[in-house]
Amino acid sequence: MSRKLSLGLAVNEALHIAMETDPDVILMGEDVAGGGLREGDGIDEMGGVLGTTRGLVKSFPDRVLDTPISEMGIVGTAVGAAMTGMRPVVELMFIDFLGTCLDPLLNQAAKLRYMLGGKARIPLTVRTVTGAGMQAAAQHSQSLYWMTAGIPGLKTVIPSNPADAKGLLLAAIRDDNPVIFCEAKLVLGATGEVPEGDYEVPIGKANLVREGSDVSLIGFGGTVPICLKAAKQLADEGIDADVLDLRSLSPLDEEAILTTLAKTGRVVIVDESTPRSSVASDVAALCVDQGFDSLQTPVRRVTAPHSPVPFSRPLEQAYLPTAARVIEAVRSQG
Amino acid sequence: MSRKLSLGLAVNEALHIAMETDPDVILMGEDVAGGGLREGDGIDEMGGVLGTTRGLVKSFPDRVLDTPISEMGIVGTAVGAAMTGMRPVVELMFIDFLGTCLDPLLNQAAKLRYMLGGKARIPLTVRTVTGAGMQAAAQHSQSLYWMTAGIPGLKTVIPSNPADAKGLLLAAIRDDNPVIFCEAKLVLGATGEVPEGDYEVPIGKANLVREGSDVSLIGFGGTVPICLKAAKQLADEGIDADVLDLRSLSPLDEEAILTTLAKTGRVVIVDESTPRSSVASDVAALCVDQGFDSLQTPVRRVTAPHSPVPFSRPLEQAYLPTAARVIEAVRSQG
Amino acid sequence: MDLTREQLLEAYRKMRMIRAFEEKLGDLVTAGKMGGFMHLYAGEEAVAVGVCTHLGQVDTVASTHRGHGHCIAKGVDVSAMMAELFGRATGCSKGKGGSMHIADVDKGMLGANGIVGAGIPLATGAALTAKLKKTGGVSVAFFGDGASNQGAFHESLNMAANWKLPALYVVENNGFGEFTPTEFVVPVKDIAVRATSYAMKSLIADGMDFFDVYEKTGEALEHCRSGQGPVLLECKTYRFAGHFVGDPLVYRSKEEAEDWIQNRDPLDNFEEHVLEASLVDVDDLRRIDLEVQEELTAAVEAAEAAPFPGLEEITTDVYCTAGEGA
Amino acid sequence: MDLTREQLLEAYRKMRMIRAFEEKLGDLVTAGKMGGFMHLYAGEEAVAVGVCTHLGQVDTVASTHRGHGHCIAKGVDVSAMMAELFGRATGCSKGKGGSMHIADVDKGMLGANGIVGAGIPLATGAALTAKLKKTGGVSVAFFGDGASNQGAFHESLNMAANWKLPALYVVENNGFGEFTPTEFVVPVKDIAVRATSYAMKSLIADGMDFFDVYEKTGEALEHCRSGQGPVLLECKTYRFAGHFVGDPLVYRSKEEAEDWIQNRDPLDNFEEHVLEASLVDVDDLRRIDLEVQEELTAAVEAAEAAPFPGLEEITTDVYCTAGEGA
Ligand SMILES: Cc1ncc(C[n+]2csc(CCOP(=O)(O)OP(=O)(O)O)c2C)c(N)n1
Ligand SMILES: Cc1ncc(C[n+]2csc(CCOP(=O)(O)OP(=O)(O)O)c2C)c(N)n1
Ligand SMILES: [Mg+2]
Ligand SMILES: [Mg+2]
Repeated sequence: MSRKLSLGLAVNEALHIAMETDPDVILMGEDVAGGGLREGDGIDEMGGVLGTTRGLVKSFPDRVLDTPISEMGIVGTAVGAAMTGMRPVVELMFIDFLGTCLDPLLNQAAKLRYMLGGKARIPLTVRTVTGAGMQAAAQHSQSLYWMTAGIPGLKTVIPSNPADAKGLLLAAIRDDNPVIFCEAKLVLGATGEVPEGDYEVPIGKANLVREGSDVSLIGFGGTVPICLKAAKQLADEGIDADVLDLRSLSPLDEEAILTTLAKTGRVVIVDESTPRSSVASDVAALCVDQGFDSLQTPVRRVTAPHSPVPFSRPLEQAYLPTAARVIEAVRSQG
Repeated sequence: MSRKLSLGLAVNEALHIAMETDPDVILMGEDVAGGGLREGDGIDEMGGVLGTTRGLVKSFPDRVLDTPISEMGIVGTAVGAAMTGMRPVVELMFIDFLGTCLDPLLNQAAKLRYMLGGKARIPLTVRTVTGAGMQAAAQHSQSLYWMTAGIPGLKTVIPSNPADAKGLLLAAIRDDNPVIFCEAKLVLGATGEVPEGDYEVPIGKANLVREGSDVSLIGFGGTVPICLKAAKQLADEGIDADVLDLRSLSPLDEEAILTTLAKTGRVVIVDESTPRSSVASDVAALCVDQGFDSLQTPVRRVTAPHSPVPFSRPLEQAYLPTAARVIEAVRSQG
Repeated sequence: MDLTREQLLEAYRKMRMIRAFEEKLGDLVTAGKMGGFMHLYAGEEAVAVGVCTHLGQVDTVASTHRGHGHCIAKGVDVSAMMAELFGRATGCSKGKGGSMHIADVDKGMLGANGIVGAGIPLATGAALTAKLKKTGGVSVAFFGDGASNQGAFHESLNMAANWKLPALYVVENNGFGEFTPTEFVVPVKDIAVRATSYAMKSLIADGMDFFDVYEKTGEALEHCRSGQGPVLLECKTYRFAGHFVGDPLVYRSKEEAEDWIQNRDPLDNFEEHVLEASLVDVDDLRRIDLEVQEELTAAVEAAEAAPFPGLEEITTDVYCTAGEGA
Repeated sequence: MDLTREQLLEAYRKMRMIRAFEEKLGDLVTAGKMGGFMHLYAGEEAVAVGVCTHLGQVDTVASTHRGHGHCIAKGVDVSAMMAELFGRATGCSKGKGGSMHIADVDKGMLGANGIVGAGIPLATGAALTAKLKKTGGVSVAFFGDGASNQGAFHESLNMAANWKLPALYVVENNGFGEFTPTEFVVPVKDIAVRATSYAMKSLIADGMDFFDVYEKTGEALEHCRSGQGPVLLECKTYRFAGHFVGDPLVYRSKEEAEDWIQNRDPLDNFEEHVLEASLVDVDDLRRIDLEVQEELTAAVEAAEAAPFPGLEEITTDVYCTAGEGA
C-alpha cells in the first residue's frame, strides 16, 4: 500500500520508524521539538523550522533534543555519542550552516574510523536542507553537497522524491557510517506515492527513472524533475533520453553512469550547485576517463553560475537550472 | 638580482614588502609573533610554528597580532577589519583547520560584496599550509584547496616555487578580494631563485613550465616538481610533455588549459588532493566540455585515493602522487 | 538625561518607523507581495534606537537576521530598504541581498546576517580597524540570546577583551531563539554574566525602555571610547510578532505575549515618559506617526514601480575587479 | 585520602611510565628514528593520573594533541602505543593514526585529537550516551588553556550544563598555547571562572600535585555522578619540554622553566609525600622505575621489529561495511 505524501512528510515517517525500531536513535537539532516540551495552555510543538520533525517529541520525549544554536557543539556532541553507542540523527537546518560545523564532520566523523585503525564506528546521520528556490538568499540557498561528497569517510545522499526520501533516510540512519542526507528545497514540498512500512533504498545505487537511447541526462535531488521535463520536451523533437537519478553523491554509482553513457554516447549532467569542485565535474571527469571510448559528444554540465544565490526573485529563478537550459545543452552537443 | 631562498623565506620576504608598502596590511594568527612581544632575558620570537613570519613583529610591532586559538574569531574578525579599511593577512596554520573557520570564508568574505550589491570590498588574504609529506597524519595533511576553490567569491592560489610564492603572495595581499594562499608542504622547504624587490605574479594565469607536444601534464603546488620529473623520464622514452603549472586554482586559467590540450590532445592532471569534488575533476570536465574536439585519449587524473592521509611513513609516501604514477597514467592512455 | 527635544523626536520617529515598517512587511508578505524569510523587529525598537542614538557616522553596526530595526536606527534610507526587500534594482543592495543581508556600508551599517552569531566577529574586526586607525569610532554588534550560545560569540568577546577593542556587544534577549525558550538552552539567568569569562564590563538594560537602554549604552560607550575595552550590554526584550512572518506562534502562550504587548510596548513607554515629563507635545508625536506612514506608503509605491535588476546582475559583484574599489 | 598502597603504586607507575615514555620519544624523534608532530606530556603527569585514578572501564576520556599521558593513565597498552608511534601494523591503530590520534576505544580512550578543542564536544557526546543509556559512567575531556578559547569549548560546556550531563572538563593550564603565553590570550586569571557562563560548578587544583588533583577530581565526580551536572576543573601545570619535539624554547625564560622543573616536579612531589607519610617504601618506587624502563625498552624493540602496515591499508577503514561493526 502506498499513499501520496510530501517529501517532508516522508522524512517524518522515516524518522518515526527509525526511532521505533531502534532505541539508540536520537534526534538532535535546533527546534526539532520546538517548544514541544514546554507546558502551558494552548502551547504546541513546531517540529522544526519547516515542521519536518513534528510529532516526534511526543512519541519519544527523551530522545528528541532541542539544542542551543551551537552547530559545532551539536554535531561534535553527536559524533561523540555515535562513537559510544548511540545512533544520532542531527538536523542541520540549512546546509549553508556547514560553515559553523565543518570540523566535527571533516576532521572527526569522517576520519575517526580510519585514524583509529578501524576501531570506531560513527553511525551518524545529518539531515539538512539544500538549494535555492525560496528567496532565502545567499546564506540559506546553497547546494553544498559537493563539500561533503568530497570528504572521504562521509557518505552523501539526496532523494528526488518522497518514496526515495523515506527509504534513503532509513538506510542512512542504519548505516554505520556518517551520512549527510540532503533535502532539496526544489522537491521538499512535492508529493508522491510513498510505500507504507519499513523499507530501505540502498545507498550508492543510482536509479534509471526514464529509458531512452539518444542522450543521458544525469541529475539528482531537485534536478531530476528538471531532467524529466527536458526529456519529455526532447522526446517531442525525437530525441529519446535516458534519465539517471544519482540518489547517492558519495559513493557515486560509477557503473550506472558508465552504463548509460555506453548506451547513449552523450551525457548532460544537471546539478543545482555552483560549477567548481562539483559533483557535475566528477561525473564528467569519470566519463572522459573510464568512458572515453563511448563518448560521442562533449559532456555538458548544466549548473548554477559561479556566483552566490541572489535574493531578487527573477534573478533567483534565472540562477537555477531549467529544462530549457538542459535542452539547450543537449542541442549544443551537436 | 636574485638569490636562492626557500619558499618559506620567499613568503617571509613578501610579507615584509607588503607591510612596508601599505600601512593597512596587518598580520594575524596563532603565534605569528610567537612570544616576540614578551620581555625577558634571552626571550626571542618564533615567528609562527614553521618560522615563516619571523622578524615581522620586530619591524611592525603594532601590526602583527598573536591571536587566541580561535580560528572562527580570527578569520571573522579579519573579514570585519577588511570590510572597514584594513588589508589583513591571516595565517591559518594548516588548511585542515578550515573546519573551525569555514563560515567567515564561505558565508561572509565570499558573499559580502555580492549580498551588498557591490558595496563592500574584502581585501583579505589567508595564508595556509596544505598537503601531506611530514607524517602529520589525517588532520594536518589535507589538500583542501578544492573547498575554497569551489566557493564563488574566493580566489585560491598555490605556488610551486619560491619566486612564484613571493609574487603571488604580493598579488594576493593587494587584491581587493579574499584570496586563499596555499603553501604546499611538498615544496615549502624547496629552494629556488627569487628576484629581489617588489613584484607580483598575476592571479589567474597559469605558467607553462616545460614545452612539449605529446602530452600535457597539468599540476600545481607540490605536484609541479612531480610533473617535471615525470616529463624528464618520459622524454627518455621519446614522449615530450608540456607541463602546465596552474598557479591559480580559482580563477582557473581555462585558456591555458585548452591551449595545451589543443597542442597535445592528451591530458594528465596531477593533484595531491583526494579525487572527489577536486580541481582535477574540474580540469577534466573542462577538457571534455570545451576541448572535446582536441581530445585524443582519455583524460587521466593522478590524485590521492578517496581516503584520509595515513600516519605510517610508507603508507603516506604511497598515498602521495609520484612521477611513476604519472608515467603509468600517460602509458595507460594508450 | 542629555537629549534635546530634537533628538527625542528623532528617536521617536525611528522607533515609530521601525514599528510601521515591520507591520507593513508583515502585511506584504502575508499578501504574497513580498518573498523570502522575513524576521520582524517589532517590540524591540527601544534597543536599536536606544543604542544607535549614541552613534555617529564613524561608528559601525553589525546586525542579525532581524536587522531592519538596526538599519533604520543607524539611518539607512527606508525607501532603499523597501526596494531591497522587493528585490528591485533600486534596493540598497540592488535587490541581491534581501532582508537577511540588508546593509548600507556608507552609513556604517555592515549588514544583517543570515548566519546566527556571524555578525559578532565582523563587529570585532570593525573595532580592530577603529583601534588601529585611531578613528575614535566604536563598533556595535547586535545579536540575540540564541547567538550567545555560538562559538563565535565566545571567541570574539575573548579577542576583544584581550585587545581592549572599542566594541559594544548588545545581546537582545527576547526570551526565544526561534521557538525554543531561552531558559531551555541558556543555563544562566542573565546572559550578561558571560562577560565574566573575559573580565569584561557588563550591563543590563530594560530593552522595552528607550531611556534605560540609552543610559546604559552611554555608560558602556564611555568605557569603550576611553580605551578601557569592550562591554557586554544585555537588553531584556520581547518580539511582538512570530520568529518569521508566517510563524503560527504555538510555542508561546497568548497571555505571555499579551502582557508584553499591552503593558510593555516600548513606543507606549516612550510616549508616556516624554509626555509626563513634558519633553515634547503629543501633537509632535502624532505628526510623526503620519509622516512615517506617508514615507512608507511612498516607499512601497516607489519600490513596486522600480525595475528588477537585469539578469546580468546574477554574475556581477562576485569579485571586485582591479581598481574598482568599494 | 582513600587510596590503598596498591593504588598509590599504580599511580606512581603510571606517572613514571608517562615521564619515561615521553623522554624516550624525545630521544627517538631527535635521533630521526620516529616522525610526525610529537607533543610531550612530561611535567603534567599528575593531572592525567590524578584524574584517571578515579575512572573505571565504563568511563571515557577524550584527549588532545598532547595525548600520550592520557592514554597511559587510562590504561592503554604501552607496547601498542609505541608501535603506533613507529607507524607499525601492530600499533593500537595499525599505525594509521599516529601521535595526534592515539586511542583505544576498548579502554574508553576515545582519542588524542589534532584539532585543538575538538575533543571537548566528543566528550560531551560520550556523556550524553552515558546519561541516555544510564551506564553510570562519566566522560572526561582533557584540554589546554589555549583550547578554552575555542568556540567548541563554549558550545560544549553550555550544552552539558543545560542537559546536566555527567561530564568532567579538565583544563590543563600549562601557561602556554604553543609559544604564546596564556596571559596574552586569556584575559582572566583562572580559566575556571568560565564555568560561570554556564552556571557550572568549577574547581582549581595544583596540577603538579597528584594528591590535590585526585582530591578535587573526587569532589567533581561526586557532583557529576549524582546527576548534578558537569564540572570544570582547572589544573595549573607546566610542560617541561617544548611544545613539540624540536621546539627551540626561545619564548620562555630558562629561569621560569628551571623553577618548575627543579621545584615542582609532580613525580618528586609524589615521592616526597608518600615517603614522608610512609605510605610506600622507596624500594617499591625504584623497582617500578626499573620495571618501567624494561617495559619501555621491550616496547621499542618490539615496535622496531614489527612490520609496517601493508599498502592496501591506505584505503581500508575509510568506511565501515555492513555488519562489520566496530
Ligand atoms: C548558524 C545558524 N544556525 C541557525 C540558524 C537558524 N536561525 C535563524 S534565527 C534563529 C534564532 C536566533 O535566535 P536569537 O539569536 O535569540 O535571535 P532572535 O531571532 O530571537 O532575534 C535560528 C536558530 C541560522 N540562521 N544560522
Ligand atoms: C584548530 C587548531 N588550531 C591550531 C592548532 C595548532 N596547535 C596545536 S597545539 C596548539 C596549542 C594548544 O595549546 P593548549 O590548548 O594550551 O594545549 P597545550 O599544547 O599547552 O597542551 C596549537 C595552536 C591545532 N592543532 N588545531
Ligand atoms: Mg532571541
Ligand atoms: Mg597550554
